[in-house]
Amino acid sequence: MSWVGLILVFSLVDNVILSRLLGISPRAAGEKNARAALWLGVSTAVLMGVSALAGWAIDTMVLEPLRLGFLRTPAFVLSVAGLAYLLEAMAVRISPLLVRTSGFSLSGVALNCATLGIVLLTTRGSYTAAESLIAGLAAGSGFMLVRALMTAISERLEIERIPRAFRGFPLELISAGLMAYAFMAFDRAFLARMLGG
Amino acid sequence: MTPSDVLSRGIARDNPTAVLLVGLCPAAAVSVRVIDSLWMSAGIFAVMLLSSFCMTLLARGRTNGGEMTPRAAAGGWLAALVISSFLTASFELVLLRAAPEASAALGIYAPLIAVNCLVLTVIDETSRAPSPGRALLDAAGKGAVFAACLLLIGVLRETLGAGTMTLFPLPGFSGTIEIGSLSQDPARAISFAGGGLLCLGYLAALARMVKERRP
Amino acid sequence: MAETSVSPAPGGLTLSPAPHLGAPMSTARMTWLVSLSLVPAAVWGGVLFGLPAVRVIVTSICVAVAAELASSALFRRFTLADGSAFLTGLLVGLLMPAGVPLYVPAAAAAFGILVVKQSFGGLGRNWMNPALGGVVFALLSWSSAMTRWAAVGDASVSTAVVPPLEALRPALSAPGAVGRPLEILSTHGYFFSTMDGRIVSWLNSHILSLFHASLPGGSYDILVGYVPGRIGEVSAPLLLLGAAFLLSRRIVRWQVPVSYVATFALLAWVFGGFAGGQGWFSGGPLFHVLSGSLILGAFFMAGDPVTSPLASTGKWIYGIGLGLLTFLLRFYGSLGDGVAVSIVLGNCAVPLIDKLVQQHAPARAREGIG
Amino acid sequence: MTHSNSLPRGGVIPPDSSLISREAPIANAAVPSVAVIPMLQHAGRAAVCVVKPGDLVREGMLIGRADGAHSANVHSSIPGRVVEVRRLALQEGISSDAVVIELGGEFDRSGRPRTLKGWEKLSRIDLLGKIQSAGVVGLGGELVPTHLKLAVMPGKSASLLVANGIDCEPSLSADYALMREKPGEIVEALRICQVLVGAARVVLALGEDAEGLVPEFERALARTGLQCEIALMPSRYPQGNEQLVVSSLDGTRLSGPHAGSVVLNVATLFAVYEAVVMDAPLIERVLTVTGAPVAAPRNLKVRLGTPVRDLFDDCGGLSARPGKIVVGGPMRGVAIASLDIPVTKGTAGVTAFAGAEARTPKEWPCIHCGVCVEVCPWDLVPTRLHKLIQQGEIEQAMGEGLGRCTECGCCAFACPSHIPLVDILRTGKRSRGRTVDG
Repeated sequence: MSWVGLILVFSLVDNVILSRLLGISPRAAGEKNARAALWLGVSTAVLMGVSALAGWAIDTMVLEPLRLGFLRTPAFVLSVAGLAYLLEAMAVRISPLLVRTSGFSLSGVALNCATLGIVLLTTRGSYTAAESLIAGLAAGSGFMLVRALMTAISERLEIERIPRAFRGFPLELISAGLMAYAFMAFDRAFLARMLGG
Repeated sequence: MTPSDVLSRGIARDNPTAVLLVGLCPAAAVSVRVIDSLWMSAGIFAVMLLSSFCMTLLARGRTNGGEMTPRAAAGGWLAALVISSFLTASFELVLLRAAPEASAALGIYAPLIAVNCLVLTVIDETSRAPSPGRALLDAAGKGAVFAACLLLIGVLRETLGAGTMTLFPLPGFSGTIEIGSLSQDPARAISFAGGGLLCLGYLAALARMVKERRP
Repeated sequence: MAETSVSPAPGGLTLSPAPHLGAPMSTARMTWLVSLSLVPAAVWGGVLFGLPAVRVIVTSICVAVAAELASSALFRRFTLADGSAFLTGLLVGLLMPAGVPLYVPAAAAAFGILVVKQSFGGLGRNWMNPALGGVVFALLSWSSAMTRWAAVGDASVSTAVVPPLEALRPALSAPGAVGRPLEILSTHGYFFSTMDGRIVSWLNSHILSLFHASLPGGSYDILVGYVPGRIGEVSAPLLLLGAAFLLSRRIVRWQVPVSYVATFALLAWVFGGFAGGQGWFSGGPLFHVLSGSLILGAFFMAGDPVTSPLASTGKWIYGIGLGLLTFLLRFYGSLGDGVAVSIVLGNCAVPLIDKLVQQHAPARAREGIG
Repeated sequence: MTHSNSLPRGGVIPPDSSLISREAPIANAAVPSVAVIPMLQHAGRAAVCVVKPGDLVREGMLIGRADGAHSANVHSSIPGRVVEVRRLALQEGISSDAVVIELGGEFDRSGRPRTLKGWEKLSRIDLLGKIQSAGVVGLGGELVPTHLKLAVMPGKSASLLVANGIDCEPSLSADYALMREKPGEIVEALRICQVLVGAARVVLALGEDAEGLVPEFERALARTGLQCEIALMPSRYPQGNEQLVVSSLDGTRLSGPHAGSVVLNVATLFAVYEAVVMDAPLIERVLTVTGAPVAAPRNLKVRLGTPVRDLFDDCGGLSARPGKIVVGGPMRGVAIASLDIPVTKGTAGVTAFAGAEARTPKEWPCIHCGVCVEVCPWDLVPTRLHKLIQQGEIEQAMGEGLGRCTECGCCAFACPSHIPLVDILRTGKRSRGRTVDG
């Protein structure tokens, strides 16, 4: 598959949130800050890209040659947690104020779940190192795109009079469901036709 | 930042419904067939209880009632991840042996049990709890609620979205029940990922309603 | 609703806050007028496709109204009078092919009202167009039922049962398909009415020959809407008549529909030719604008105020984005003519567009001070 | 010098419900037998009452002394005896002491020959003192004492002086009528103000519909030799707003109060003329009485303190039972509960509505149509602001510009869902606490 195809598959077609249902959590208050949201977006994409690359390295360089395939899950889980911790420590170094004021966090459970999902998808898909990295970055961008759309939607809903039972998380899930239907327009047949013709 | 803050950042620890729902999200991805929901519940239930049990053993040896230092908390967190991921890997192996077809259906979602929000939260809670026995019982209760919710979503999605109910194959029974004319023209969209999200959304609203009725 | 200080004074004088003048138009009236302006196109569909079409429309309206009533009972507020449920039902019906089994429009209308609209608190709070949400649900669920077209004219000719746009895709993949859409259809034996043949050949021989031009067969049928298709989409002139009425009363703002159709036509003209084995600037923009539910979608659904951006900058961005999406999804996508699904996709982006445009506005005001 | 400038953005064109002939001469309203003169007719604190029941007062006598910087003197508009000093509710939440005067005795000014006083020799301090003691305030609606606006720091000068001749509300024409009858006086007052502020640029701003007055003003300007441009502005509401007039003239974007520009309404200028040249305090003003139930709507010159009830008698009475009476115009006016409310310095008009017009239309949910965004001259998003306020997010609303709202009424006027946006926005602004004067 071409690079464009790879990017589109991981960002739109197999979107982490909309088609894999990973990384969903109630919206963090810090994301109201536009700059913090952008920061979080970029670092999430980096985290997913680097994790996918690390997953590839662990899988092909360590586990496969040593025939330790059954250790994949623990190895990936620990590498993702470690990388998230490292990246977050770096972010604290670079911009301590932003991290402290915005609730910026790369180590949330939902995000780790999504990152691990990407690592599992790329390692199971037998991609090369570069492809894994690109796929991870693309998945991260797709994740943040949908997150940005959902944040804007829930900000609009926040100030409406809405039945109490639906306020907040329930409507975020329903909105995500409707969005997932809309995004089904980008399917593999669409990609094949567009890139093939 | 201590790693023990991780959970409180990712998800409010004092909101069990939200923890349950966030944990349900990745699980719901495989709730296309009833049987998959059952296997997923079983996996979560087993990993959650066993790792909690291991953690209580570990915690008992380490903290004798006193406050946990950040380093101890970090160690605890790491231990929780290691334990849950090894137990998840074991569950994967068992599943591969016992039901290879279900293992394929669960796909990447089986290893994801290791970092499921509910699993990690419950491990964290039990390792802090003063009385481990009580905490384990509590965890079992949560696992049961989780399983019931996932089963509900699975049944809804499979009956409406495919018009069938897939259970265990038994002698003389293929394992699949077809539901009348619904299996001819099911609302396939419900079995897609969007349908899973919609089911979760209405489940969340239902949970809110129940909670508000019973203060 | 809001606590307004309206109260009769002792002397019988009303005390209400300024301003004391108001718009003559009301939201409910606007909604009902939109339904009214769809009536000509709906009648055309009813005449063209007969009783099945009427059954589909009636079913979807009844289900939509019933769903609205049910949620009214649940939330204890009567909302039928605002006309939005009726309009949703009507639009769902118009977006169905006449041969569709009745449970499809029923499910689509119910999904639109209950899930897409009422879960969010009813009219004005939904971010996705209810009718289109329902239709996309139906497209994903029952894709084959959604292509059960009804015949127009001579039913013994098989191609008269498929809309031109749907017939084009297989025709294009056949060897030797070169030319504009209508030419390709004609060479592949697509059936147009005898009336069309007579009028087009008369025009070609008497008037257009003077300018050394000619119209392909089918031009008349496409323009008038004497072709198979979804019930409400076929008659472009009647849809445009209703749209003109809405635009003149400022019920629908022109920015979104115009930028949408213009962007789509431009892209179809520039890039559309590649599908027909030709190069740049050789697509059939008019064919693509008139076929499928583009006009119905652009004026009656993309222009829906609830689900389109607030400010005019945002409306332009939205319209251009819709044109691009519809172009991509019609030429390369798998969900019908690409109109319904691209508007729904566009709906997802509207709150973000609004947010970005509004974040811009205070910055402009600050410029003035600095 | 005549040129047109457009509103920077937004605005509405409400139906012109002025039923009066703008060209008809201004009629003198009957002198009230009892005048009720509130001590609060201006922006700042209420004036301190200096008379007590039983006192005899002459026409134009000081009865309330300014109390603080933004306060202004109040004078008796009729001769007579003070009957009582009582609390009077002016409008929702605002009340003040009011002096009730029973007509009696002789008129000192009315009907007597008037003498023009030369003013060119007076010092700045004397000129400002005359304007201040006459109780002149901005009659266009803002009601700030005029001498404050004209008091430029010594050694400095204003960049722009504007005579604003655009009526503040669509169906009011009092300013137009005044300009038609007193162009010379207005130009003379503009000269006085120019002496005080020394502006680099002097402009007379007129509505497009007042184009017919341009030759008359050009003649008056030529006579006095005052360098002044005449600018015609589109008759789109709220073009009469001070900030909008200035930003139209500057071609700049809207911002806060423009430093260095002084805008005076023509009615205010006429009051300045009366104060300086005639030595007369502000005791009467021109206003428009209009509305469907009014038999003969017209522009009236009314003594302050006249009850609204009396105005209708001067206009042929009410032909139908009104459903709503509004002090001011249809866009910003305040509905009153009783016809005994007196005319004050800020009363530019009285509008009566028939029963059917007075009914508040049914409110529908907001459909996000964006009309309010389109018409807002201040670049606000009223639909978002009103939802924020209803959710109690006042601070967020302030951050999105709620403070810039001038309650012009365009958004609520244009809203197809008939949501009382202005009322909600006003409530939001109030709930944040009273703004400090000055």
